[in-house]
Amino acid sequence: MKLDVLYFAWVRERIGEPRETVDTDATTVADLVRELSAREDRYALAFSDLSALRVAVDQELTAFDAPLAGAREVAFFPPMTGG
Amino acid sequence: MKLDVLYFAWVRERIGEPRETVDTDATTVADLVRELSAREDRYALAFSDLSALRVAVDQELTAFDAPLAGAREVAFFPPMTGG
Amino acid sequence: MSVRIQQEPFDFGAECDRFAAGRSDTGAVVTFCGIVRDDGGLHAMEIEHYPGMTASAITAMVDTARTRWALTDALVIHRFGPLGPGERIMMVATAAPHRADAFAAAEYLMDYLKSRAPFWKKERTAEGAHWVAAKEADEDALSRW
Amino acid sequence: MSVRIQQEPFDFGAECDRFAAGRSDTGAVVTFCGIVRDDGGLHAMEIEHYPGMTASAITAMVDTARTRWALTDALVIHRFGPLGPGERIMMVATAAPHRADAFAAAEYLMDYLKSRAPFWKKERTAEGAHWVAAKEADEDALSRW
Repeated sequence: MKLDVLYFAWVRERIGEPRETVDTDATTVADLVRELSAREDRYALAFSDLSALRVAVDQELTAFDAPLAGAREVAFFPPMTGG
Repeated sequence: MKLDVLYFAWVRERIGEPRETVDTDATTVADLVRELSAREDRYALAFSDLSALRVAVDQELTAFDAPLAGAREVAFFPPMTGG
Repeated sequence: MSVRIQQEPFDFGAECDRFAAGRSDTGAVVTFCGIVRDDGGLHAMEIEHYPGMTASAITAMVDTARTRWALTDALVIHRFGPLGPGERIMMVATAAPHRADAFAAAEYLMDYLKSRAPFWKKERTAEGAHWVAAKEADEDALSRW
Repeated sequence: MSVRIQQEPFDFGAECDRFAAGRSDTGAVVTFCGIVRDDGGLHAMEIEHYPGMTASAITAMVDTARTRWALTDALVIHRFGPLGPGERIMMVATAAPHRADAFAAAEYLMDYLKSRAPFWKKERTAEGAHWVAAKEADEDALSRW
């Protein structure tokens, strides 16, 4: 399955790019995180503390155990600081 | 003692004038109310339910048992409805 | 800090803009505007006030708000006299480093203006004129402060 | 109801004026303006956002506010991109027949915008640039709703 994976704020800076397309069989967000973290240190570093991260699947906030079936876009970012 | 007595909103309408000067020996607001109520029906009517009235002495909200010693201005009015 | 009691209209947009201008010590501005609401059949409203007491009573409310919350500024404008449906009656604005203080102070000022500032509203409808009764909910709102 | 996400500045006064105009069904308008605060030494701020998600996330917040409070209108404007000290970041406006609803909805929208809309602030000072950390107090503020 091809997924667009997006990164924002310091997650983007640590990974070094704002988005990429990933070919993956991950069934949950957590699976995808493990897969990416195993790839290269910059991912492992960005994902080292999941409690400091938030995730959206298809532009809806969700949890790290959310399934990826049918998903097209996954975004990782720190807690929001708008307003 | 000479007191300026002011009336607002429906108290003013029932009494029929916005202000008057009263020569009185009343020692509290309640004394003054009794004295005015004894004078004429329009006062007795306006003051018939003190729970529906508020009073200010020298432009500060106070209670009906407040003393009048040194006071120059007493105002009677219904509960406020600003904002 | 500014308190204005006036018969003439005020320019809500211009007041908001001026109030929020040039404030690098302020992170949050809250404004409130009260409008003559037409529940159906309101022809006109008349606001009476107690000129000698109004400004000083409101200034005391603003002073209390300043002791309770970290405010960088506050503004109250309240009109009196005749007003038509849709007209702007009054406004409050508060500025603070943080939004919680600006919101709390604006709500505090509104609650006290409603029930403790010497204004009285008279409404004129097809059935005649009547003085607006104070609402128990407005009196109750004071208890939270 | 209107949600606008934009890089360019907005005119807070003109937005307030327009929002409060022509409303005889509305008794209360509350507005909030967020300003870049200079706590000393802030050179610039940069706001990043998630374009595909921002407007829909905020629209969902506004829709929820409309189910919880009797609103006649609501407006959210939020900027992204570079901002200097004193610049206006965002605004919220709510209109309702009664003030309690307008205040509650404005505070609700602010609390959710702070912690659930996909914006991230980066501050630049003489010491360098850093991402603003989310505050526990902002997360805690959501629990009251």
